[in-house]
Amino acid sequence: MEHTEHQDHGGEDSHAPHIAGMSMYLGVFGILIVLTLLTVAISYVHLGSLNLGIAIVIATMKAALVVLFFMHLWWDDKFNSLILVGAVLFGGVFLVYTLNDTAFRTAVDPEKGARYSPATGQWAAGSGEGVGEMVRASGGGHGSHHEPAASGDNEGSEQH
Amino acid sequence: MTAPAATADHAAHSSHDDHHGNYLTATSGLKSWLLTVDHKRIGLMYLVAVLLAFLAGGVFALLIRTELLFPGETMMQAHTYNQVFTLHGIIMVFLFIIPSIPAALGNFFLPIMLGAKDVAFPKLNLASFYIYLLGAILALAGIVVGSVDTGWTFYTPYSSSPARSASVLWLAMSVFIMGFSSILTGVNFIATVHKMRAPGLTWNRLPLFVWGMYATAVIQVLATPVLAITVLLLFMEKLVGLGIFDPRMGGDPVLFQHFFWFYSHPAVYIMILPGMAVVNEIIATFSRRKIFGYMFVAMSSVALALLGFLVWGHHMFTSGMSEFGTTVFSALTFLVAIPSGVKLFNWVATLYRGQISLASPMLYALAFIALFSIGGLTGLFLGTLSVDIHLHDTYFVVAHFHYVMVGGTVIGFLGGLHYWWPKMTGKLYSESLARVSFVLVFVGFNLAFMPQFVLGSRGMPRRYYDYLEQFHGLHAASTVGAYILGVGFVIMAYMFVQSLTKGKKSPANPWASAGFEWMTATPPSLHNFDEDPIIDRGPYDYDKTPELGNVPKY
Amino acid sequence: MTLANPQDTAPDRRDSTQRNKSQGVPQVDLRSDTPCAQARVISARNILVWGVLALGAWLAGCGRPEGTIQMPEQASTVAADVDWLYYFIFWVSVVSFVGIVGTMVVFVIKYRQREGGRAEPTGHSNFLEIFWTFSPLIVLAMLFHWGFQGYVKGSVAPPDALEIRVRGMQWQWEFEYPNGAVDIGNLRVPANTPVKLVMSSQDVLHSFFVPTFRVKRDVVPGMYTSIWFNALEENQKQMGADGKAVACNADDDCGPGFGCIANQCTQFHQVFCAEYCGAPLDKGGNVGHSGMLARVAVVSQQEYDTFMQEGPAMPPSCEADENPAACWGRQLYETSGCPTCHGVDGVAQAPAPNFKGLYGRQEKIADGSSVMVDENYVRESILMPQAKIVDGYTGVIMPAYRFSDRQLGAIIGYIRSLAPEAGTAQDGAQQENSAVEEPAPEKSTPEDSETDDLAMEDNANKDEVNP
Amino acid sequence: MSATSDSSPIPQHNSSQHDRHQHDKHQHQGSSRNPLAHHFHSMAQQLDAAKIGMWFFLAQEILFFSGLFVAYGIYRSWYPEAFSAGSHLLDRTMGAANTVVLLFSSLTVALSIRSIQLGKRSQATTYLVITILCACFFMVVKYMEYSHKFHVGYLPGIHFSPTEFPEGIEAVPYATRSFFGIYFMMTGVHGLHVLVGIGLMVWLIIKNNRGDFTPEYYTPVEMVGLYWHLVDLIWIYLFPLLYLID
Repeated sequence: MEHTEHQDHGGEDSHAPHIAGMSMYLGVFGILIVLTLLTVAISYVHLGSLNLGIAIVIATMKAALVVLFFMHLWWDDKFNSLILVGAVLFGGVFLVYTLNDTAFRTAVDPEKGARYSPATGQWAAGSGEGVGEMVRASGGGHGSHHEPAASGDNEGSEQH
Repeated sequence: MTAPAATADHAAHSSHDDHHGNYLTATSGLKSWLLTVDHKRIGLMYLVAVLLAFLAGGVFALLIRTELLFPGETMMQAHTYNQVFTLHGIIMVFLFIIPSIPAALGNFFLPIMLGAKDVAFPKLNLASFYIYLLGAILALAGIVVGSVDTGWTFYTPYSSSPARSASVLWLAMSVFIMGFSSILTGVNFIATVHKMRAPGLTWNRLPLFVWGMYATAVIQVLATPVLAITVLLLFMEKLVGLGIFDPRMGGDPVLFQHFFWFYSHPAVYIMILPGMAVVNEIIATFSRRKIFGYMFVAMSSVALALLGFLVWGHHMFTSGMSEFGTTVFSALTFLVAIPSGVKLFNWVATLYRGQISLASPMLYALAFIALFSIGGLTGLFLGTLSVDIHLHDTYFVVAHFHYVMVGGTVIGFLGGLHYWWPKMTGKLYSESLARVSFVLVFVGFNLAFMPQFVLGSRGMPRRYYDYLEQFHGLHAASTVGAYILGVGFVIMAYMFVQSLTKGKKSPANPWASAGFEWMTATPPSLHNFDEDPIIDRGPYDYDKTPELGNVPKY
Repeated sequence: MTLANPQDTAPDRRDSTQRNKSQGVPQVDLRSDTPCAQARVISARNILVWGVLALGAWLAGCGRPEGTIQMPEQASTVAADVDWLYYFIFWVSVVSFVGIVGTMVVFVIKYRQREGGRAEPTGHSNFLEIFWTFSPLIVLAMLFHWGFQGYVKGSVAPPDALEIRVRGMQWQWEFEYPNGAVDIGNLRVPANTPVKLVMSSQDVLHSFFVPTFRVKRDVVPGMYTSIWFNALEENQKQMGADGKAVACNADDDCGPGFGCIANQCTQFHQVFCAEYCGAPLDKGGNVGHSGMLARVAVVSQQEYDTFMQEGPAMPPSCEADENPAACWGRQLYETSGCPTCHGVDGVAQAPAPNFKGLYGRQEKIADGSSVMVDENYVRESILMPQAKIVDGYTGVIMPAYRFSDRQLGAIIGYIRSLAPEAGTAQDGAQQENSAVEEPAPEKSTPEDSETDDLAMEDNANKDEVNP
Repeated sequence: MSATSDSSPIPQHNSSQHDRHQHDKHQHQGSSRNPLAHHFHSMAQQLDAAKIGMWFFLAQEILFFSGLFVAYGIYRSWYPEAFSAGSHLLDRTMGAANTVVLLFSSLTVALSIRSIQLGKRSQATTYLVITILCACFFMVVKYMEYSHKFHVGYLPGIHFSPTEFPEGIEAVPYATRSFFGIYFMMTGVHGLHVLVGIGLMVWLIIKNNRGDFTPEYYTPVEMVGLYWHLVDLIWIYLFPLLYLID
């Protein structure tokens, strides 16, 4: 943002702080509640992969409402909005470029949760004990923490 | 910057500066130092802490090189060697190189260059220093408690396997806390640059040092939190068996590498950008010219900061990442090479038809250009996919990042230290000793790391405690170089101490520089300026300040 | 070797694979002319067009199989191209470095500060800025293209490649051949055939790196990664006076540049671990990450086929021994890392049971039952160590080993030889179960039919596994 | 750093998280009567500096949580069935109640800033008290959810040993432990931020009663308000992503 030659104090003076009316706040709050109920309702309707998309869109709308009106970004210095959008963008870059790797990696079994060799059907070494099987409720008493024995050959053979 | 006329409305402020003398003598006593909120004192305290960390890291470096003098067990066992190279990495990266220029020199000179009295949040600045100290103490505790031998990258599952001692928990906590010191410095600098510029100091008149600090601050604020979450996840993985990086629990170790390098590649730009920032100031002063292509150099700093977030995958080309992900990262990595090239070309163009004085700071700036170009060009080898498959995790990589970090940032830091030493301490240092130590540092550094390129391309892997006979000659040369480098630093330390004790008093502008920071007294008063400055020229306008003439001889 | 029978479980996984988006890299059909070949054609035909650069790169990189100052020997098909590209970047870097630093030095000398001298005000030229922003882009684009081309060629294995499974574990490499034979530390591959290594790690990250083949790939626990190479020519063997290859035992020293692989002194390609994986406590010398070395011996196709037929042969030095099985077993015991935990001197060491006098003894198992240490118990404890752990040793984690049946027979013979009195008392018992399994034959020569059948059976069911 | 035992359901975070928030807002200088720091020229410059500092601090928080959202995204792309099974093990009504409560607390904190700008200090204090009550309600609901999960063994990683499932589910995939690893990290770290928010608001009420805030100087209140809205913002995304996977 270019400044005129003799801009006083370098930073621009923000005009008198903006004080919003009570009705604005209550209105925004009402919309937020409606959107929350909407997203919960939609979650019961099975739409396949679309559900995730809709949930994120509604959450983003709610987030936008909070950011613009409760956090006054609407009347605030545009640079602060740039900071927020920049941060979200960098988070998005982190997700997308990591997905670039993880989505195209060698075969992983979606249900069983580990990687197997297509040729031999054998679990890769280092996979967990009991990988691939479903976990049943043990029906035990108070939250027993019996740990599934991590398969023997997965600990470092040397104790150090 | 013309001598500011004492305007009426500022009278209220000037009466505030009743302290006579400079910031060193304004108040005295330990409490005045430990509880100071003056950015200059905090800068000095950081400088002392950072130099101590550099000493410790350097000692560990010499231990590594001594062990590698001969194949087989020379003076320590494998596990001890692994601890030593891990500590060398952690101390040099987190305790020295990241806070060195931004926190020490940046804290001191950013407000002065902006014409401000202090950084935007002085108490936050002091908090950042104490958080840094807390992190450093926790790191030392981690060293004392147990043997962290995971490398500074903490790759899982080695770092999270139960066999590793508890010191990884200590180190994780210390890195988590030191990250906040970096974040707070970043937040401080950004707010200062945006809101505390002197009247008339528009964005295209900012000194390039400030542009460098601004770009570094943006990376510090946006990248360090990802390190915090990575280290927190590692902490919980180890403490309660979270299973997020543990392959036995459906986790994925390569995901840890993504998390780690998403921070650590921008972190290497946190390291190099300040080095470049200092070089701008030195080259402008000692060639008596404005930096060629000012806005291009400034924008390439910002471009490096932003592009730095897109390329972390080139640390993981052989890590089992999918071929598609690898290709995308390789393509983007080449984009990052361009801003560095633009800076180098512009610096060399600045020397054209200047009045170049070869005082010791300028020697460091010129050495920076030479060594950083080697560091940058060897990055091309590592960015090209098929060649990186052969070179990754070998000594070629070790040589590459030492050329960029030591040849770049440390040489830049030393140049800045020499350049601003009179301004900080009011004392001159002995020019002859400075040149002797420069030659030793330059020769020692090249002898230490040039052989490692060939070691790496011939297939010598990294972090090897013991190596085959065929690599012996090159390792021996590298060890000799490391010792020469060590001697160079010892002489430099002696020179600075001698300057403090017996150095001559420095004139107000020893290098006759047109930089804004030289417009106040040397050393500066407590509130930097007696009257608020009005800026009416660019940062290196030697055309508008003919009275400065050339750099005086020392 | 408890290999999950692929028939019944594979189908559901296979169709789930189709659902899983894609399998690794897009198939790229690469024109035959690699950068190396192109450089030869260009520099031969129109040397002026490419000038000294291409010639320099071609000279330094392509046609130098024995390697250059900066690069080790070129022993695989991709090595020449990698070297060519390395030297191309090297020469580009040298030219750029000389350009930048040379200009800097010239300016520093030419425009040294003189008395009363005035620096010229800095001009500005957008053309220059645009030039040195976009001209590097061209070179960089070429580097990326060649780099990508070489990378895809280097990481997508040809479909007919011979598949060998590699398992990295803390500080040793284990190779498993298609015929089930397992070798620790030595890999034998046929010359001039593409070999695909399918790798995973048992504990922490490692990285399989063969400098002379220019291949490297991390070995990740819980995941398969793969590399492939095509070794150009056989490794020479050390010829004895009688014109036959010098025989050697497991780790004899065959002199510089030679190693004892499959009981023959031969040259080899060094394998390093390139991903840091720690080190044992309080041990010096060649241990841990820096000691995780392996050797690749490139052998003729004929020798490889015989090896495939009968699995690892008994070392020649043991044939003359009065109990060849025990002699071979002792060598396997020494080279597979057993001595670090199991002693043979009768002293009850902490980590694991001592073998002296163990055979034929009644051992109490951790879960209270007791078992007679016989043929089957030893076999089961090697293949599935956690099955029946002797009381008092539950805390110890022993890695699961995979040996071919002949090797298992030899190890069992060795352990039996450590309990001479048990051997005699148990003679009776030994006779019955010998019908079940032929213990190490008196004279194990390749033609020994019975053990071969075993090996043959193993190969048989292995072969369907990877069609 | 105490391990997550049954008694303390929320993994305790070290205190640096808390005192960091003390410092990150602009500390006004000297006695409360002269709120303008010596190195600022005007109140507006001081507030703007604080705002820009705070927004970069919020950017840092967003990237801190982005690490968790990336882990969520990666593991959900690998183990979709495990995530949907895990989500069915959570209690949606508690999650929805928490969402409504946090939204309401976001409203009341915004109103507290507004009433200080209008000079009504006591009204501001009541709004802050309501916000703190909402936050405590949120933490109580969180405590109940966590103790239930500890009770029935829905724990991350190696500790995943479910003792019973809600009706209609008889088995869950092996990777459900990854879902709970991410669930506990996300909601745990978010819970810590809520605790820090409560601490900050108590600090605000104390200063407000001391009369530090005037219509000209209300920077700390605005900063804590921005921080609290961010905590609410994170939960707005956490709720559908964790609780509403069909």
